[in-house]
Order: sequence, then C-alpha cells, then structure tokens
Amino acid sequence: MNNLLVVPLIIPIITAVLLVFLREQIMLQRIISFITMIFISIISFLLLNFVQTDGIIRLDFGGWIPPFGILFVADSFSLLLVLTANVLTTICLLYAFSTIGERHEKMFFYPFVLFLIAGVNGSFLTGDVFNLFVCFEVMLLASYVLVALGGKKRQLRESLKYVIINVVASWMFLIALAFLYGTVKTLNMAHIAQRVAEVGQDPVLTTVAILFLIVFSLKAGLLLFFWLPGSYSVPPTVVQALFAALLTKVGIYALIRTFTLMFPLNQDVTHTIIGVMAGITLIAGCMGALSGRDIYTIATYNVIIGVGFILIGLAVGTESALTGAIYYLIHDMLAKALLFLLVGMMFYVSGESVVKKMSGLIQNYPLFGWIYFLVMLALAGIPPLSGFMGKVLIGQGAIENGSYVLLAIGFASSIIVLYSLLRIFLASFYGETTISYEDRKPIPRGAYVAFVLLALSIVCVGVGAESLAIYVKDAAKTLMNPSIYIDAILKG
Amino acid sequence: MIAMEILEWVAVILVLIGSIISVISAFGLIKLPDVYTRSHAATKSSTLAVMACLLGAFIYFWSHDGYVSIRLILGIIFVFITAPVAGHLICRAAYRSRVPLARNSGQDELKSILFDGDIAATTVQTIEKEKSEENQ
Amino acid sequence: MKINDVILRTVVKGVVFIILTLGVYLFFSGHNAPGGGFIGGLVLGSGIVLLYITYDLETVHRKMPFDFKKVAALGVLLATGSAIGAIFFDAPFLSQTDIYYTFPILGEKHLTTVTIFEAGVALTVIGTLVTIILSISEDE
Amino acid sequence: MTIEIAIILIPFIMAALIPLFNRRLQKSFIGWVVLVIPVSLFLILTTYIPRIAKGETFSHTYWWIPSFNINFTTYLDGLSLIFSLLITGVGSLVILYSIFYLSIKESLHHFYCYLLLFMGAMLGVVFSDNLMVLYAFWELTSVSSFLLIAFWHHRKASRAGARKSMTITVSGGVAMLVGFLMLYAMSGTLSIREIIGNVDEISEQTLFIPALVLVLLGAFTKSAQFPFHIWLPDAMEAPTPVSAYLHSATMVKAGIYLVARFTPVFGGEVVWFWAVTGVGLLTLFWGAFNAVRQSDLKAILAFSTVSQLGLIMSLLGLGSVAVHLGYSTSSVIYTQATFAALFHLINHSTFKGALFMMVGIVDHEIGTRDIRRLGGLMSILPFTFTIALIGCFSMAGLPPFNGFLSKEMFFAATVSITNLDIFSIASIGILVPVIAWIASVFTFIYCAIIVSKTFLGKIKPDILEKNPHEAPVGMLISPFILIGLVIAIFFFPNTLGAYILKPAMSSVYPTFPATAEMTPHIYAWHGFKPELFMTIGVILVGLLLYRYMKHWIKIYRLFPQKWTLNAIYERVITSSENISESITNRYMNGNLMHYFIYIYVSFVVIVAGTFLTLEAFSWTPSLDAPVENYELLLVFIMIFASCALIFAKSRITAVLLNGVLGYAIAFFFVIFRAPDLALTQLVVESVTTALYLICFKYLAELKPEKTSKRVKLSNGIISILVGSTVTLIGLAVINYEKFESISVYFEDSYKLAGGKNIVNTILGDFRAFDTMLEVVVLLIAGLGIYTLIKLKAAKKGDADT
Amino acid sequence: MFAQFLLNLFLALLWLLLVDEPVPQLTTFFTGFVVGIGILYVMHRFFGTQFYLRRVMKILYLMLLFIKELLSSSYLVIKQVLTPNLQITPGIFTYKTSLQGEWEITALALLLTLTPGSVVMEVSESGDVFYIHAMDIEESKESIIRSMGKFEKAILEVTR
Amino acid sequence: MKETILLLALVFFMVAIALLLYRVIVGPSMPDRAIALDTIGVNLISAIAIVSIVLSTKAFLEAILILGILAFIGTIAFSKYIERGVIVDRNGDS
Amino acid sequence: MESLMMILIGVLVTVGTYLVLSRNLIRVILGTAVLSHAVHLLILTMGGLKKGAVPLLSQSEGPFTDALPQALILTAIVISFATTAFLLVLAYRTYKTNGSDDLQELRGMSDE
Ligand code: NA
Ligand code: NA
Repeated sequence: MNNLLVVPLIIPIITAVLLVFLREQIMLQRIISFITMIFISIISFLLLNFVQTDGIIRLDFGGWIPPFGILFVADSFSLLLVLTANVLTTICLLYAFSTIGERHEKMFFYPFVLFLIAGVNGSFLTGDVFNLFVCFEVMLLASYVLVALGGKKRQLRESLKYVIINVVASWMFLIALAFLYGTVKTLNMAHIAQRVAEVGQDPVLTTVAILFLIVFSLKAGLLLFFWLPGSYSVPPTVVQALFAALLTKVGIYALIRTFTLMFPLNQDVTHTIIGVMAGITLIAGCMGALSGRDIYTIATYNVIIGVGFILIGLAVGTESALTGAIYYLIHDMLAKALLFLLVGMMFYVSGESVVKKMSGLIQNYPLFGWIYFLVMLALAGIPPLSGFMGKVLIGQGAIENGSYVLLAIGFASSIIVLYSLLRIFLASFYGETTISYEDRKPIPRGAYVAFVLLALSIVCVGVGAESLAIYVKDAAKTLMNPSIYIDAILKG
Repeated sequence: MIAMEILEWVAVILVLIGSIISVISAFGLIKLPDVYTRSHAATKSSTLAVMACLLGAFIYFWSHDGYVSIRLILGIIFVFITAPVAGHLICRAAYRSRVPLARNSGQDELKSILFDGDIAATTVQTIEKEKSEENQ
Repeated sequence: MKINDVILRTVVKGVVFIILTLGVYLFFSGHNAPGGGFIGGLVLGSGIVLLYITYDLETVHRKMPFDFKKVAALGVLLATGSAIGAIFFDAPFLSQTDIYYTFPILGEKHLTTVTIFEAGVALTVIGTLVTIILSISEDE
Repeated sequence: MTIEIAIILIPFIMAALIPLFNRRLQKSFIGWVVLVIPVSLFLILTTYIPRIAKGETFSHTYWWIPSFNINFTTYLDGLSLIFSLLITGVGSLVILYSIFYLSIKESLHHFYCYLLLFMGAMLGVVFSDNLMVLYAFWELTSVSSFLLIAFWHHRKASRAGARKSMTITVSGGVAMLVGFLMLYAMSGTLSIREIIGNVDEISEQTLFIPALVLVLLGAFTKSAQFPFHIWLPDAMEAPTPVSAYLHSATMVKAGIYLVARFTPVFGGEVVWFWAVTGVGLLTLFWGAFNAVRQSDLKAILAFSTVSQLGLIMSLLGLGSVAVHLGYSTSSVIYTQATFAALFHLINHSTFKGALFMMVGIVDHEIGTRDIRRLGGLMSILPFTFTIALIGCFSMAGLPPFNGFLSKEMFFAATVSITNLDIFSIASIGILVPVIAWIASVFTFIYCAIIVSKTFLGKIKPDILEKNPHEAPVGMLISPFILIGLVIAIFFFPNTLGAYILKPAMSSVYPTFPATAEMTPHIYAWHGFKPELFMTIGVILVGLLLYRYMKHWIKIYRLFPQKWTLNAIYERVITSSENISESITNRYMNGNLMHYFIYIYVSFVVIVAGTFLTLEAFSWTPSLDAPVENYELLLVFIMIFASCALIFAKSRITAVLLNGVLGYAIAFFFVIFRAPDLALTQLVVESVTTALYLICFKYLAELKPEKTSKRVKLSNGIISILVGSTVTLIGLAVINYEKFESISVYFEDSYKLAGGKNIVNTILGDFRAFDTMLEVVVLLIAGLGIYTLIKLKAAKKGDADT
Repeated sequence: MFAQFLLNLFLALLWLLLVDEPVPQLTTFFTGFVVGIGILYVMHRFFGTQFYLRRVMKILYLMLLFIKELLSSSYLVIKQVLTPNLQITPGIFTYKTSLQGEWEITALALLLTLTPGSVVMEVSESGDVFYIHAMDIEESKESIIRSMGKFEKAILEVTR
Repeated sequence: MKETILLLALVFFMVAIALLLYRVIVGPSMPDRAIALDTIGVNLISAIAIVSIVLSTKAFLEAILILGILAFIGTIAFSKYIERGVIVDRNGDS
Repeated sequence: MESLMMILIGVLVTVGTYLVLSRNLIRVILGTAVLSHAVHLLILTMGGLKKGAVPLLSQSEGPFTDALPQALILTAIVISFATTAFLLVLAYRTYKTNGSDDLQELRGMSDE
C-alpha cells in the first residue's frame, strides 16, 4: 500500500512521457491526461483516508531506511494539499480542453501540465529537503515552459524575469541546503528536526532556518513577490490559474513544514520575522490590488494578499491558526484558480483587460457573472463560502496569541480584497453592454463546466467545512506536535 | 627496486620538464606578435608539455602500481592527433575573420585568393564585427 | 574560396569512435569506477554534437534519423519503468535488485536493475542534449 | 426540522427556486407567488406571540461545524420576535407594493430572488444564537442589500451606491467578526446566551473593551450611524420598495438589534454608554440637520432614517445605564429608555415605510422626486397626500400618531438621565436633552417640508402636462395598512407593550426580574411634564424656523463642499487608490535589476541581520585542511578571472572567462577527490559554453552598461554584502561539528547496493529518486526549448486564452 | 592487407580453442596471435601482397616522425620565445602536394603543422594546395618544403 | 622530494594557466582567446595527471581523456563560431 | 583550505550577484552561472575538504571523503545545466521578439 504514495508523482510523469509519443493525437492526449488526473485524485483521497486510520504513511524509496534514503511522507497536511491540487488541476484541464487551442496542445501542453502537477505533488509529499529542491525544480522547469508557452512579446519578457528570479531563488535554496548539510549533516526532514531539537536550535541553526525562510519566501511570494505580478498575467489563462493555485502554495507549504517541523524552536526570532514579512506582504498586496486598473493586476495582487494572509497563520503559530492556515490554503487554491479562469475568460470575451473598458458582461453571460460574484465573496471570506473557516480560525489564533497587528492587517485586507474585486464586478459585469446577446462571443462549454465545478467546490468547502475538519484538525495536530512526524519516520 | 625508483624519478623529471615547457609556451603566447605565431607556441610546445606529463604519469603508475593505463596512452594519442587540427582550425578562422598578420610579416599568398573576389561585400561587415567583438 | 574541411572531418571521423567508445565504457564502469549513466550519456551526447558541429544538420540527420525528443522520452520511460517495476514484486518503489549470472562465454557478470535505470538516464541525457542543440540550430 | 429553522430556510429555498423556474413563471404572477412566503411566515410568527409573552423562549441546535463550535442555534425570544415580525410584516407589505410598483419589463426574478435572500438572511440574523452564524447572515444581508441597490445597475449612481454600502457595511461586519472572535477567546463559547451567562468573567479581561468597540463598529455601520451613515443616502438608488424595506424598516435596524442583543454583555460599561448614546445623538442631530437641506424626497427620507436610527440608538445607550446600575427599584426607571427604543423601532417602521411608499407613488406617477419641481399634488394625489400627512405628523412627534408617544418617551428618558451621577453624566449629561430637542426641531422642519413642498402650493405646469392621476389601488394598500397601524398604535399602545415589547425587554435585561415594571403603561397624556413642554417647544420653534427658512438656510453653506463626509470618503478612497498606484508602480516597475536589489537587500538584512544579532559567527581556522601553493595560485586565478568577468567588454571574453571558472572548479573537484564531479563538471561546462556560442547567433554583442556610477557603486556594495554574508555564515558552519554525517552509512555501498563507486551508488540507488526526477527535469528542459523555439506567437487572431 | 590481419586473429582464436583451458585466458590468445604472426610471415608471399606487419612498421615510423617533428618544432618555438630580441618575418606561402584522398591529405597537414615553424592554414577546394603560415618565412620556407617531400614519401609508404 | 617536485610542477602549470588567462582576457582577437582557452584545457590535463600522481589514485584518468576531448570539441566550436558565427550549419551548402 | 574556499566562494558570489544586477541580459545569465559555480563549491566545502580518500571502494580502504555532497552537486549541476539552457533560449527568443536585451528597456511600460 505504501507504494501508492508515489502515484501522485510517478503517474503524471509517465503519462506525460507517453503523451510525448502521442503528439499528434490530441483527443487521445486529452482523454489520457484527464483520466490520469482523475485517477491520482482518487488515489490521493484514498491515501488521505488511510492516514486517518493508520497514521502517517511513508514510502522509503528503494527500501533504504530513513534517514539514509529518500522517502515520501504523507500526513494529513500534505495529502490535503495534494488532493486539492489534483482536483483543481483536473478541473482546469476541462477548461483547457476547450480553450487552449490545438497549437499549444501539439506543443506538449498536457505533458507540461502533468510535469507541473508531478512536481507539485512531489514537493508536498517528500520527506527529504534535497529532494524537495529537486521536486521544486521539476515544478519550476515545467512552469518556465508553461509561462512562456505562446511566445508573445510581453509574455516572453515577463517569463524571462520570472525564470531569472527563480534561478536565483533556486540558487539560494542550494546555499541554504549547503549550510544545512554543513550543520546537521543530514537531509531527512524528520532527522533534521530531531538533530535540531537535540542541540536546541542554536544561533547558527537559526540562521540556516532564516535562509530557508528567504528561499521559500521567494517561492511563496512572501515579501519577495516581485516576480509574481508580471509573470502571472502573461501565460494562457489555464496556466495562470494553475500558477495562482499551485506555485505559491508550494512555497507556503514548505514554509509551514520548515517552521513547524524542522526549525520550530526559536519562534521568537523566526515567527516574528515571518509575521513582519506577512504584514508587509499584505499591505503591499493591498496597495497593488487597489492600484490595479486592469483585471490581471488586481487578480495577481490578490494572490499576494492570500499569501500574506495564510502566513499570518504560520506566524501566529497556534493550533487554531495553523488549522485556519490549512483551511485557507485549500480555499485559496480553489478560489484563486477559479478567479484566474474567470479573469482570463473576461479577457477572452471582451478582448480587454482594463476594468473600465468592459461593461455589462453579466447581461450576456449571467452564469459567468454570478460565479465571479461568488468567488469574490469567497475570497473576501464571506460565510458560508470556503474562505470563511480559515479566516475565522486564523483570527482566533491571532487573538489567542495576542498578535493584534497581524489580526488587524489580515482582516482589513479582506475588505481590500472585496473592494478590489467588487470594482471589477461593478464596472465590468454590471452596467450597460454594447454587444447584443446574439453578437456575443460564446463561452466554451468546457469552460463553463470548469467554472461550475470550481464554484461548487468553493461552496462545498465552505458549507461542508465540518467534513474536512477531521482531516484539517489532524493535519494541524501533526504540525503542532512534530514528534508525531519524527516518530513515524525514525521509529519503526 | 632501484629500477623502479629510477623509473619513478624519470616520471617526475618528465613531469617537471613538461611543466617548464608549459610555462615557456604560455610565456610565448604572451610574447609572440600575432595570433598566427602564437598558435605555433600553443599547438606545439603545449602539446609537448602535456605529452611529457602524461608520459610521466604513465611511467609512474606503471612503476609504482604496476598499472598500465590505456587511458593515459589514449589521452596522449588523442592530444597528439587533435592539437595540430586545433591549430589549423584556429588559424584558418583567424585569417578568415581577418585578424591581421603581424606588422613585420613577409609575403601573404593567401590574401589574394581568399579576399579578392568578395572584398567589397564582406570587408565592411567583417571589420565591423571585429570592432565590436574585440574592442578590448 | 570555399572552406575545405577535409582535415577536420577526417580527424573527427576517427576521434568520434574514441569518444563513443569512451562514453559506453563510462556508462558501464559507473558502478565501481567514475562514470555512470549521466557522464556516459553526456560523453555520448558530446560525440553526437561533435558530429553536428563538424558536418551539418541535414547530413547528420540523414545518417542518424532519430527523433531525439523521443529518445529522451524513452530514457525517462526506462528510468521510471525500472523504478516502478519493483512495485510489482511488492518491494518499495525504486528498489533495485542485482544478480550474478554466468554467461556462456563472457563469464560471470554482475547484472543489476540499476543498469536499466542508468540506461534510461543516459538515453535522456543524450536525447535532451541533442534536442537542445538541434532545436536552437534549426531556429530561423 | 423545527419551525424556526424552517422560517429561515424557506425564503432561501424560494430564492433558489425563482431562477430555476423563472422561464415557467408568468412575470405578472411571480410577485404573488413570492408574497405567499412573508405572509405565511408572518402568520406563523404571530402564533408565537402569546407563548413568548408568557416568557417562553425557543432554541434549537443544528450541527454545522461542531468541530469549531459553529452551529445553527436558533433562538427565538422577545427581541428576535419583534424583529422577525417586522421583517416578515413589512416584507409582505413591500412585496405587495412592489407587485404594482415594478414594471413587468424589469428583471423581476432577480428582484424577488434578492429580496427573499435578504429576508432569509435578516431572519437568520435575528434568530441566530451562534456568533459565527449570526455573522454569516449579517454579511449576507449586506450582500443582498448590495444586489438590491445595484438592481438598476446600468445606472452609474446605483453602482456607486451599491459599492459604498457594501464596502462600509462589510467593513463594519469584519470589525464585528473580530469582536466576536475576541468574545469567543474570552468566553470560550460562541453562543450569545452563554456569553451573557458568563459576563462577569468576561468583563474583567483586557479584550473586553476592544471587543465592545469592534462589535459596536459593526452595529454602527449597519445602522448608518455617524459617520458611517454616508452609505444610506446613496443606497436610495435602489427601487423604492427596497428603500422602504431594507434601508428604513429592517436591515438598518440590524445594528439596533445587535446593540440591544449585546446590552446585557456590554451594557455596564461607560464606553458603551457614551459610545451608543453619543453616536446616537450625534446621528440623530446630523441626520435631521441634513435632511432639511435635501431637495430629493428620497434623500430627505434617507437622512430622516439616519436621524431616527440615531434616536433609537441613543435610547438604547441611555437604557444601558440600567445594566450598569443593576436591578433596583430606582434603576428600573432607566430601562424605560430601552422600552422607548423598542417602541420607536416599531413606530418608525410603520410611518417610515408608509412615507417611502408615498414617495414611490409620487415618483411613479409624477416622474420626479425633486421637491423643487413638485407642489400642489394634494388635489391630484389625495390618498397619497393622506399617507404623507399622517406619516410626517407621526415622524414629527405629533398626536394622535404613534410617533408622538415614542418621541415623548424619548424626551422623558433624556431628561431623566441628567439626574444620574455616574459616567460623568453630571457634567455633560445636560447635552443629551438639548441635542435631542434641537434634532427634533429639525425633524419637524423636514416633515413640514415634505408635506408642504410636495402637496401644498401651486402645481407646476410641466407636471400638469403629463396628466398625472392617483396611484392604483394595489399600490395604496400597503401604505394604508401602515398608516392604519400608525394610528392604531397611538390608541392601543399597551397591547403592543404587553405582548411584544415586554418580552423583548426581558431579553435586553435578562438579569432583571420579569415582574418588575419594565413595561410602563403608555399614556398619551401624562400631565405637564418636561417632555410635553419640549414637544410644544419643538412645534413652535419648528413652525417659526420653517416660516423663515430663507433667512437661515445659508448656514448650510458654512460647511464647505470639500469637507462633507461624503467628499472625505471619496477623497480617502481616491487618494488611497492613487497613493497605492504611485507607490506600487514605483517599485513594481518591471525592472529586473530593482527586483533583484530588493531581494538581495532583504536577503542581507534578514539573514545577516539574524546571523549577527544572534552572534552566531565563529571561526577556527586551525581546523582547516592544509593549503598547497598551487591551490592558492588557482584560487587567485579564479578570483582574477571572476573579477575580469565583470569588466569583460565582449561577450565571448565573458563566456570564456566563465569557462575558465568552470574548468578551475572541475580542477578543484579533482583536488577534493571528486572524480565523478570533475567529469560531469568538465562536460557540462563545455556543453554550456557551446550553448552560449550557439545562442549568440541570435543575441546582441555586449554594450557597455549604461548605469550611472552611483548605481554601480550601490550594486557593488550589495554584491559584496551578499558575498560576505555567505562567507561569514560558511565560516561559522565549517566549524560546526556537532553531528556525524549520514554519509558514513553509504561507505558500505558495496555490501548494501553492490557498487564500489559510492557517489554513483548514491545516485543510482540510495538517492535514485533524485536522479530519476533530475532526468525528468532534463526532459522538460529539452522539450521546453523545443517548444519555445517552435511555438511562436501567432500573427493575429490568436484565440488562445 | 586487412585479410591478413583477420586471418591472424582467426589463428589466435584457433589457438585458443586448441589449448582448451577451463577458462579462456587473454595470454593464451596473445600466444596464439604471435604464433599466427610467424605463420603468416612465412606464408605472406602466397597472398601476393606485403606482409601486413610491415605496414605496421611503416605506421610506427610515421609516428616517430611525428614525434620527432614535434620535439624539434617545440624546441624552435621555445628558442624563439626565449630569444630576447626576436627578429622574425612571419608569412604565408603555398605548397602543392601530390597526395590524394582525405587520409593522406590529413596526415600530411597534421605533419606539416607539427613541423617547426609552420601551420597549415587552408586547404584549397580541390584539396591539393596547402596554404602554410611560417613563423619565419625567410629562414624556414626552404627547409619546410624540403621536409614535405620526406613526409609525402612516408605517408605514401603507409597508404599505398 | 619527489612530491615537492611534483607540487612545484603544479605551481608551474598554475603560472602557465595564469599567463594564459591574461591572454584570454586581453585578447586582442577572438582566436587569441580561443587558443589560450584551449591551452588552458591542455594544461589542466597535465595538472590532473600530476594530482593523480600526488594523490596516488587512478580515479581521475578518465577526466584526463575527457578533458582532451572537450578541449578539442571546444576549439572546433570556437573556431567555427569565429569563422562563421554559427556552430552547427543547417546544411552542407554553407 | 575550507576558509580559503569560503573566501573564494564569497568572491564568486559577489561577482555573480554583481552580474545579476546588470542591465544586460547576457551578463545576468553569466551571473547566474557564476553563482551556480559558487554554490557547487560551497556544497563540497560543507562536506569537509581533503578529509579522506576518493570515494571509490575499489581504490582505497577508507576513510573516504564525504560522498553525499558530491552526489548532491551532481544533481545540482545537471539541473543548473537544464535551467541555463532553457534560460539562454528564452533570452534570445525574448531578444528577438522584443528587440532589446537591456532589462531596463524590458520593463514593459511603454507598449501596454
Ligand atoms: Na536552478
Ligand atoms: Na554551470
């Protein structure tokens, strides 16, 4: 059964490679990639439930016992994210089928998406820091290709910046890894945690931890988000959605793992810095969202706001805050994917990205408009949609911990989120339309299916928060008690 | 035993000679007036230097460990074959990209053949390229 | 005057054999000496690239009509396939096995699944390296 | 499923059904179908009246998110009942009115859907015992209000009004949520009743006052209290039935509900007293004062609503004193303010609802609401005039209408509060009746304006041209029912008091014995008390001022247009957008160099900052391995080559120098006993160099950097800082020898994995997974490059999204 | 020529089979090879061609020639480098060879390049004219051309 | 003694490399640089051979051969680049 | 030796960073190359230098130098190669479509 753990990584890879041979058969590519995603979604769901009964599952690759080999570790936290990532990628694929176009499809679009998801799943599941780096690179390389897919002028320019910054970020990751190895002489996360605990996270180790903070902040868009707005607004819509949903989340995942499992012992320093960074990120994100005059800018800065908000949960660090952070992560992945799909569709139907140049879309596309409205409310944390539970729990944690400044910034940000998205709704969806119903550019059915499915998932995550609660609570419990994780890896 | 000792010393001396030749040829690359003459230094003396060293190493491993390294022999042969090719190619490239001969050069029987026909067409272009690539 | 590459081409013809042999040697010697799939693949790839440099795209493509993208993909399939094989024997993913088998003429040989894995690695390296060089060189 | 939950759910279910059956339903029919809902709900709710009057309460819990204590706990007591009756009662009348008011051409299904959504949400607010559920419904009322205000969204003003109301009320809601979370942190429960039960423990905690303030923010924004009232006049862009319903009778009273509901929790606090009373009075005055200058009938009513909400709010503030004093025979008197608040709440809904409907009729029939263009309508719209007259009289506090009763009680309460000697009332308490009186004068004036400017005087000729006539009967039914109530309540106030208000009082004062005389008998005439003189004063001064309005109206010009709250709000929004934009554009300028500067500076500040602050640096060079001369030379060569790289003027030189570095590193790999590395590095370096050369065909030659000396210098400093950070940390780390490396394990590679090359065994076996993935990375890069080159942007009509 | 070599290999293999060891040894194979050489030398006139090892000897000679040229030319370069006031006149001259075929031309070019003071810069399109850069054209042109003949002969010995 | 001489030889090679580096940086022409880099590669071969002797290991002998190959390929590539601006021709006509 | 290497690494990082901060695309890419050189050396240094024999069991009895960093660097080298290759192609494609290799000109304000 443990071998199931590698499925979310290996099956997309193998499928992707097979699709390389099926380059010309587009229909077949679609079917195979879709089935693959459904399959790994089911597997991740099964795994998530196994974890509830059997506890943390691990898979020692090649049978090499930790800490010597590489292993995949699945706890509720990682599996929740894997599941969410896979489900939303499945839905995004539906959108892609009807929008991405044959040119892209013949240029290995599906393989790249599958590689991306493989890298993402690997990053969530791995229990080895260096392997995390490698998984990151799988994900990043796929993202490099996807972000430049299409080769438009502006796209290439922004992709270039994205790639260069990420190359430097990966370099910093290696620097951090080098220092980590230089100090604790091991790469297994649980083993690192054990060794760090043994010497009590002395100043040198804390410095190393801070290095990792910088590294993952670059990936997560925490404070160092400069690469994000440009690169998230240029690729094809479905890629934007995947980026918004997945890439920063992997960084956030890594941050949470690092500072709950490996370096949890000097929170005065580390969590304070994270808190300050999260606060600044939120403020900057809010300013960006306020400043935006086009839909892409507004949407991308909302991604940054989301990052800041989730990391308040980490900075606060209490169990309820972490529970909230996990809830919010799941919400943010789904809602941001939907938001970007919608924004891309707005551009598609109107040929415009400036808010003021669009008007009255809701008259021609009522369902489209209402789904936008829904996701807007969800992102603002309006109950009973998906954003609410996470927001409340993070707020609760912040109060327990006395982090009132973060609380204030975080909750104020949700108003800015609402305000900025509302502006789009009022200016672009509401108002008079100049195009008659007959002349409108039809929205492909596949896109609608994706919208509806994601919208449903947002509602379900919000209304059905209780059914997620056992998983999320278990995840938070494991994060709060690293010994559970360590024991599962190193004892037995 | 003594034979081995002597062989080892031979090896070491070969290495030392190689290194000295190498320094001299490197010095030649500094001193000689143009790229063509410098290529003489590079393709000949340096090759000799490396061959001496590799031979030294070969002898050393042979005497010290009784190990006959085919790789070293292959290496020697390889360098030996390729060094002149490299010299030839670089000189040709230099000439075709119009790197001038040293000022005190004598006859040049290639110039008329190579550049007469298309001088008008290519000179300007090449010279510009030259300028931009080599303004150090 | 047209460039006459006779010297280069003649020498390269000989040299490529040395390089390719070395590449294969490095590939096989990896488990006990420096080398392995990566370096073997890189050296083999470099050999092919040398051919491309010395000749030209069309000529080499006529003589080696592979789609190197597919070579690379095949390599990944081989590597992942050898890794996944273990699953069917109820061993953890990526478990490698090895046996000592006595062949009729060659004598006792050490056979391991790692070799398949490394072959995959080597193929990928070759495929990718050549794909990259070719794609760029073919660009308008 | 109990009835209470059904009451909440039915409107939602219906709201969901309307869009589904929209096509099957005749448009003229839809309103009638919808009307069934509030009417039946109202009827069901009336059946509760007797039982609740007896002191019963009804509570049921439905699990929603029990893991986090968030559950649907419905709680129906006197307070909820008042509000739910208002919601369903006024709701019925408004829907009935809308059936005639709204043209069949409008998108009625949207309208009724939103309206039902609102009704359900509002019922949810007043029925919820759980704070989070309450919050959920609270925000839903804002959302449905937004949708209704923007109902005519093709109008710019509608959209602006909707945005403003949404922004302000949701912000308040968020503040309230934080307040709720603080209450939860203090009490450990989300149930309002349990919190009320534990007030004593909570009130000592430091978060108590912040929670109080935050909850009040929610209430004030929702109930349009100064200075948050600015959204309400703009919300008048909604269809008039909506204004009547949401923005005067129900939604804006949610804040009142909240304050009443939380009086048992916070009521004892001086902050609460002054905040609620003060803001209420200020709002009362400011609303009335501003209503006078409006020329749009709806705007007058909007400000009037603001003002009346302030009145109710201030009454609740005054009544909270009783909570502070605790139960005693002398303190009971102060509960009368709360009683008056609840009473006026109902009264206001009746007369203000009627007035809005009146304005709707005028607008509907005449086509304008501008009093400057109206006049003399009395003869054309006699029934409407009746509604206006009665409504305005009641609002102005004249008998024989219900407004008179509650206004009198209000005056009484303001006067009696001045007797208290707590909360520094003794010093400034006198202001309370003074402000109340002044505000009432203005109330009188705008009431007079509504009646006279619309219905009295001469008819403007352009109106006559349109040949207007009285509204259809259907439109008159609802306002007449309300007017009827205005009069009925005046004559039978104590029935209302006994059955409706009394149980609500015990919700506000749960600790007070129910037997106490918290439900005073309401008399229309109670002798020559100060309040009577105040009323008479209001009428006299009001008439006088109305008569000479031309002379003093100039005072409004003293308030410069630039400094109105609205202008300030707009300016704050615009300037925060502009400042955000200029700041964001300044640093997010697309210049990669700047991004890198931010990143590197953060890197240095955070990492080196931590490193130095924690004093993590240490260095013991004696532990180092020895250095040979040639190694030193090689290091110098590398340093030299790398520095030369910076100054390289041609790209080939630069690439060659990079190659030199790569080769030198390969040589270091040799020196440091890493054969596989050396091999790989050599090949990769050469291939990379070849790649550079191949790509140079498509790239330009290096140009000299056009950056200024200053930039170069600062870049240089940053680079040196980054480099030294790495070096310093590295020096500290190389001597960190607390653990043995796990690689000792790999030295058994032959036994474990059958390979004698340890590095290769790690790559092929121990860490084969890395290798497998890195092969994937290579493949992605290869395919990616292929894609990048082959897939070029389509020329035009590129349909990809 | 090549047939002789194959035959030699065959003889060695035959030897290996004849000896019939439990595990075949490389040394046995070599012994067989040497035996084969002997047999072939005796028999080579029956083939009507040269004894193939003679060709090998020629190749060895050519290689020695290469090495000698390398040594002497290096000596010359070193001398020139170490001469304080260098007085040389470099230049380019042509040389027409009688050799044909890519291997012959390549070998000659390589030899020439290793010759003291000369580098082959171009080969004409037809492949028979060399353009040679001489370090000191006045002094060494003649000697270069003289040694060219020697080289051509040595190469021909091997190839034909 | 032997080791000292070997280390001395290494120092010599480093000096040679340093001199060649000067040529790489100063040029003046591209072929000059290419020759210098090629020669650096060749000198590194020697240096690796010496280090192998000093460390008494055979592990780096492959590196020697490979470096030889690479220096050769590199030089070809450079000279083609200098001569034609392209490293891999599209077809035989060019 | 370790300290010396740390200083060298520091210099390489400085140079790499300085180049990354350039306006010219090629310089930036070369900067990343120098940075990756530096980090490879760093990883090796972190494993300790000259602490044992070449990690080949066939050549020595041990103690061996730390083999794990070597394996890590190998992976890192390959990944960095893949990235650099992609980056180079992306760079020239950008140059060709945008007509500039100056990152300040590639800010992207003018044409939107
Ligand atoms: Na990288
Ligand atoms: Na590199």
